Amino acid sequence: MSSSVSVLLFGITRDLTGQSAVSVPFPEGGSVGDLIDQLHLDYPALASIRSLLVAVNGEYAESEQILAQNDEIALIPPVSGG
Amino acid sequence: MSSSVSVLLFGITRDLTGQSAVSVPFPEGGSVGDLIDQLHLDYPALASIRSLLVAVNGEYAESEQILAQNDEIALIPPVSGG
Amino acid sequence: MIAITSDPIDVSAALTYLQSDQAGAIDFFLGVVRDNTQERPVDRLEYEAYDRMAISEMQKIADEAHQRWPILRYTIIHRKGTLQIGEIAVLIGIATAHRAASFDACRYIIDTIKQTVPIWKKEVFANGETWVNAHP
Amino acid sequence: MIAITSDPIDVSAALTYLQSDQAGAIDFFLGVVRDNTQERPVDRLEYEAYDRMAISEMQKIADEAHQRWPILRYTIIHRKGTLQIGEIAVLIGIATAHRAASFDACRYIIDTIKQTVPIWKKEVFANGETWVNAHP
Repeated sequence: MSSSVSVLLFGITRDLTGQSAVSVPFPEGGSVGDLIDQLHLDYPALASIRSLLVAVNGEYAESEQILAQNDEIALIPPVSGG
Repeated sequence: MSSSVSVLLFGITRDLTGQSAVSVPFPEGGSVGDLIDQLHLDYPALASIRSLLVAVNGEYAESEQILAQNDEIALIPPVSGG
Repeated sequence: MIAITSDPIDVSAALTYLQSDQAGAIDFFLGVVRDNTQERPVDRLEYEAYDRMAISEMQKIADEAHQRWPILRYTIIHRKGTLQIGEIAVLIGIATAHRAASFDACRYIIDTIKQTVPIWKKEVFANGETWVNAHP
Repeated sequence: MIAITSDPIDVSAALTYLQSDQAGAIDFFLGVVRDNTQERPVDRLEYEAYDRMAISEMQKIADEAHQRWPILRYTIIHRKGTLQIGEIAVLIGIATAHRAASFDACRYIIDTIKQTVPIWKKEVFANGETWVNAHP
């Protein structure tokens, strides 16, 4: 069974996709790593970014973490605050 | 031949002597070290201070420095600014 | 006190907030928009934040600093939106009893903010723009 | 800019003075009158300066800092007279292009001021007073 997740985009990821959030087709039980792979397929331009982390519900997530459909998911390109 | 020099006093040296400047009998050609010795004779209470430096014309002076009568001389007890 | 704001950062208000009778030392760090980056003239900066997470990451940093140093009060304020040359992008203020801790904590916080807090800076030049750190 | 003043120290004016288009970092250190010293309650402080020499010694420190770090602008302001709890006794502000130098220079200056500048602090307690550092 397949569904989708919504992913918030900031900074360069927003510029590269032209969107501040994208909906990604995504199997239930998939991991953060799976999501990154799917995003790279759907948006090949993301490969130009130096590193790409994922936050789940406002916390940095490891690539093994399993996603749930109501998680708040965000792509975190290299930060540059301060 | 003997004369005197005027010495500016600050902080604890002013409190111990009760004066903001003192005139000290002092031989021409005397050094900073000689002045300190004379001051300790005239004001024994100065011995209670942890250290006592002398400034001549606004600069820290070594004890060998020879004093001239129109020098601006100041006693510098331990500083505590900031 | 931790905040992300679109308004100019008010240093006097931050100072008032930090003062307490026990404070003997206050260190303020201000990150300011300068007119060049690696000698290329900058027109302005645009800051973007993932607000919710930026606040919680800054809180983690403040909590860690609190554990390491005896901080009486602190404030961390990060600006977002468009900033012109000379404007304050970030203010960190640390009040402690003695000075060494105020310097150490302030420096730790700004160094760590730059590593972990989801805020992004775009440098806008006369002929182009760059998201800082984004590319290899 | 180096000053000794009997008036309250104006942090906003110092900030305005420090700003320049090249500045990316400003570190401010404020020494503040706290309500105790080694847990003994302090009523107020009284600062006294040998003004002429204090200015020239602070200038030497600033010149040395200028040699060691790429400082864009600096300000050192020391208060004298009677100060109440919470008042600012000394302000050091350093503007640089990058942050490490602003912290390092600011800290060097306050550390060195405490060693060489002829300014004296008397702590006034409910039942007595002490010139700080004066006795063994």
